[in-house]
Amino acid sequence: MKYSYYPGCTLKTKAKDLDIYARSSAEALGVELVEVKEWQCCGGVYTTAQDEIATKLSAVRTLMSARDEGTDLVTVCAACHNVIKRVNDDMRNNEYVSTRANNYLQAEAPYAGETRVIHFLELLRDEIGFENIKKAVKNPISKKIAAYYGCLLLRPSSVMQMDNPENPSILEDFIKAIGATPVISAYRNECCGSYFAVTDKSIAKRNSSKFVDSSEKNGAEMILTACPLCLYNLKQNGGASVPVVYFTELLAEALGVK
Amino acid sequence: MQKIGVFICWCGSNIAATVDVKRVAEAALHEPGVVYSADYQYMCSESGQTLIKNAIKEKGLTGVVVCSCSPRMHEATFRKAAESCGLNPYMVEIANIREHVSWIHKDIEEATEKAVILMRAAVAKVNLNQSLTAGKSDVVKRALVIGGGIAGIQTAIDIADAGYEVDIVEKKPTIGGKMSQLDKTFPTLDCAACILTPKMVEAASHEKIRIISYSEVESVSGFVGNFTARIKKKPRYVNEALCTGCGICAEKCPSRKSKNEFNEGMDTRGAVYIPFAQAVPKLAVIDPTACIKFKTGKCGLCERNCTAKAIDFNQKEQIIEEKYGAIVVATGFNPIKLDGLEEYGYSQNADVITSLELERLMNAAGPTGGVLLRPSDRQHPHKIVFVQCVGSRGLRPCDKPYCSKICCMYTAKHSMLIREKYPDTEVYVFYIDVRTPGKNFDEFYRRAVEQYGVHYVKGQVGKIVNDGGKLIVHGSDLLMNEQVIIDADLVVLAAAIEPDPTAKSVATMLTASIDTNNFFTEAHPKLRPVESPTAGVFLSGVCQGPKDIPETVAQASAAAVKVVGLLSKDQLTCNPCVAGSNELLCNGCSSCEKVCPYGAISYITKEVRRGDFRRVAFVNEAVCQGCGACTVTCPSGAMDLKGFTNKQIMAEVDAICK
Amino acid sequence: MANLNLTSENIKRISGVDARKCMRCGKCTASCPNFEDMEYHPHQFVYFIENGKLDKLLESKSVFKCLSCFACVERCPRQVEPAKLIEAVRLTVIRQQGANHLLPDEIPAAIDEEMPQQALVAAFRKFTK
Amino acid sequence: MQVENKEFKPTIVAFCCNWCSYAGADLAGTGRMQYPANVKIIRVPCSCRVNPTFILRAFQRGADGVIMCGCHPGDCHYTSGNYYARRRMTMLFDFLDYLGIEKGRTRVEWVSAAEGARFASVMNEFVKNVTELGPNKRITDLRCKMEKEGE
Repeated sequence: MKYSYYPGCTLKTKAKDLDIYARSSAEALGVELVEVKEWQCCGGVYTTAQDEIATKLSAVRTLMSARDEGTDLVTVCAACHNVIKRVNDDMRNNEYVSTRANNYLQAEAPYAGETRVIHFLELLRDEIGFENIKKAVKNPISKKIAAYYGCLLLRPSSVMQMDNPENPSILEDFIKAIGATPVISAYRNECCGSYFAVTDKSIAKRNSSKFVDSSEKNGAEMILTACPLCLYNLKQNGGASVPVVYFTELLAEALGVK
Repeated sequence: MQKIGVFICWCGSNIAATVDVKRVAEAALHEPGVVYSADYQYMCSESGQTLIKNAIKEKGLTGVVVCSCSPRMHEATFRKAAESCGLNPYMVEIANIREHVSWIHKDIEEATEKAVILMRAAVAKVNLNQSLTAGKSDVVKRALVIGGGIAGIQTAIDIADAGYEVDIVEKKPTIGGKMSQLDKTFPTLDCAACILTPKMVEAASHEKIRIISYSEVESVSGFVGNFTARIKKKPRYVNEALCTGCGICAEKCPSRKSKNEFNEGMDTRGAVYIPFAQAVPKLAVIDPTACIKFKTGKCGLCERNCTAKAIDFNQKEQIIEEKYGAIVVATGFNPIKLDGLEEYGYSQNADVITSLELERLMNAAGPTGGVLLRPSDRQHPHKIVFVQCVGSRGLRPCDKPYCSKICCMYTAKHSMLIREKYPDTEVYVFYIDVRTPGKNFDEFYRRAVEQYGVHYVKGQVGKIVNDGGKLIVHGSDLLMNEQVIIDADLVVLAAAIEPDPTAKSVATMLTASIDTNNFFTEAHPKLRPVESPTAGVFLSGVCQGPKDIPETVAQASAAAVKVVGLLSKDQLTCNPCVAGSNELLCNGCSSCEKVCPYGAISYITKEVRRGDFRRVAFVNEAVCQGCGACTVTCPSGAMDLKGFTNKQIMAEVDAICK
Repeated sequence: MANLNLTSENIKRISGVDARKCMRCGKCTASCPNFEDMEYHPHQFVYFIENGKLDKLLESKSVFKCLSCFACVERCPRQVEPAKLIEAVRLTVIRQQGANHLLPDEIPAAIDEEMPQQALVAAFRKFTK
Repeated sequence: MQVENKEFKPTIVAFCCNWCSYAGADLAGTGRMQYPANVKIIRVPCSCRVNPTFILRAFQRGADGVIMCGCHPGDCHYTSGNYYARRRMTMLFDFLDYLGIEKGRTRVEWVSAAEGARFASVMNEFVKNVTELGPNKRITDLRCKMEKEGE
């Protein structure tokens, strides 16, 4: 199995763990991740404004590279995934945006949303299968783990189509696959406070701590996430006393490639 | 040559404001065959019709064109008028200059020009019209009611009381429908069972009513007055003639894991069971998916304990074929599935329930014996939140775009009953609008607020989370302009209602139409609300749109009257616009027979000329519905459709393109 | 702020959302995780925009309080999608000369060693032109 | 002779089945939904009553576009008439295209009795398309044309 792989900027600096362990786990599971050539920042956040084209172009370039390689595009950072998947949806369904983006890029073959974008979690669930991961686990993680989805993985569900936006199960199923016990906490799909970590820490504190408190009350020994900013907020602003880790790190540990 | 009169209606100002009616009348006189034209304010009125009748008599008209509203509106009126003074009704044609001209165009010049062309096309057609005589067909004096809820029961009783036989086909093992699951009914708070079960018994004991329970209509053929239905009777594995409904089998059954449908899955029942104490017919039924005997071949405890020897594991599906003159659809509704509305956490929390589940929790025959205990820990809830419009009035794929109509009232009922019985309970109702149009309805809702102190909060709930066993309800209070957070013990969702899933297949079977929400469409939204557009098919209850019990019963009786009106006739006048074959042209190729959806065409050997016997198509005019499929298929042009002949349509085309 | 071209039509064009579909249920406000920090709440945003009363929104810091978490978009039964409307208003404001809400000078004090640059990229995208 | 710069107004014949699309057209009227006056509706019991020769006749007599409307698949009042109609029209329109009557001049649409707005929008769009294609010249009987111009 071969996929184009888009790490994103944060995974090259502050969130190296998310990237490294995604690669090593993929290798252990027989999946080849080929990093997209000369990728650029995804744009960080997706803008819903109809008249913002420029901020969507870098995502389109990434999508085009994957199309030219003839492979599906795998992302692992929840933020990048949200941006790229939504831009892809625009290129598919929003004529206004796609015409302008294509005019601007002047590519040989205009891009019309041909690439399939999947998150690393979807790769694990739909392409490899949690059952097969269970079989490949060498060191079962016998812990009680609370999964934090945040908003970017799930919403808007009409575009992301990863899971039920209000009752998701993909991370819990993942937790079960690596031999751990999922703890379901309140506010697992509510916002962590996001970029307010920069401008207004009190907002980030209030939002993150709701989930952290609920998880710790429910006996979680660890918190799992797929987003570097969520991880930061839960740790720094949510005051988590239990470890907050990327899901890829735990996967690598379970597969014995950490 | 025809002598045609053209009559232009003003329809008050509906037509006359945009169409220069005088000019149309004047233009008509230049058309071939037209000998008279007139315009009048309201052609459909008594005096307008008299104008037409006088003209027919005085000018000796052989054809009439009325330029007015849609033929779907008044074609019958004008044809009747013509008939009353001796003109064949099928010599009358309508040019639709209201719906197709004056109401959609603003420019008088343009509209008048179009009206003239439509008039011209109608005149061209009438020039080729021929007198038609409708045939007759016999009426089978029996009715079929599909669905045995309160709607179906009421319709059946009313038809039966008028002296006609009725079959009720119910897919569940018992009749009674949703109403049998309700505890009390608004606005009078009578107990649902107390008013419903006597009706169920009345239906069962009525000599003209036959209840075919645990059965589904598989197919329907025929037409108004003469339908044939195939009814599939599912095996109960219990001999209906022998079973006494004593319930020993249900008591002895060792399988206890099946969800009890009657209690909305909040308790369990055996694999052999009687749906509820007042079930009609009161017979046991075996659920083969749960029965140990069916699964393993061993057990048979029920069989051994049945003193009536009614258990029959070898029972097979049965097909009943019956003829009916009329069919009533009363397929009812269900609350929607809440998978797409998980912000309310229905599947994640045992204590988030639907209103129908609450009905069972409050009912003396329910899983808690009528004591309000929440499902998770069987504790008495002290703070209850009701959420309105769950899935109603929304545009997302998980939502229904319509108002479910009954929720405001049953929620007022629930909150009132809870406050009455458990005054220590705080009740909050999140609402967007409170809709209480109905006799004594608003007074009822106000009582909940004023007398019972129910907290009505104007705003919707956005999210319900379970934080360590407490349900945290995040709602908004729009009047306070605040977000309110309530830690509730129990949350009750007023789930939208939708037509029963069988509605779609029933509609297809009956060629009755349904709307985008799968509600049956009525023949006219105001004037024919209980008839479907398909002749002989009538609508009763929620299958046509959301309704409460009083409305359902009223509509059920209205449908019954329509059925009785139909069944009281010995014969029906057929549509004379049917196909007919020109025997001289027909070569007996059988093409037409293959496309006929009604099997109206057969072949006879006929002497078409002296000594020349040939196989030619023969149309059964009582069966032909006049679709015209055969006319286009016929390679030799022998088949034509009366009232819509090739020549007539060609003439219309020519007139329009001229 | 008269030159803002902040008409309801303009907001509709930028957001692609029709505020008139709102049935005033308040589910957006009920869902908003940042309700407490807002002077005007999501349902008021929608109502103001629907009625063309936009000046109040401009004077309020509420436009910069949306987390873009899309809870209101996901849950809105009428597909009014308040977050998209708020984004359109915010963009209209920051597209003016000198109206950036976040200045580079403020950054050093706001960040720490652990903060992922994703936070900065996102904040700049949301708060500056 | 016609005035040269007179705006081209195509003649359009619409065949509507009695049960769905004719009722849909009525609903468009009841809802006061505007569509161009060029569209003239002929009522037929079912879309399957529309003989291809009617359409040929219309083009021959100078129609610039012909649209046929019926019930949605599965909703035919006569169970299956619209399926016959669909197959016949597919064949016919291909044939007409071959003759030079562009696909844009012919159309089949399913319009239910509840879709007044859709009826109006379909007609608006169809008239616009046919207007863009200009007058139909291919199989028009020239005598008809001359008669028309001579008026």
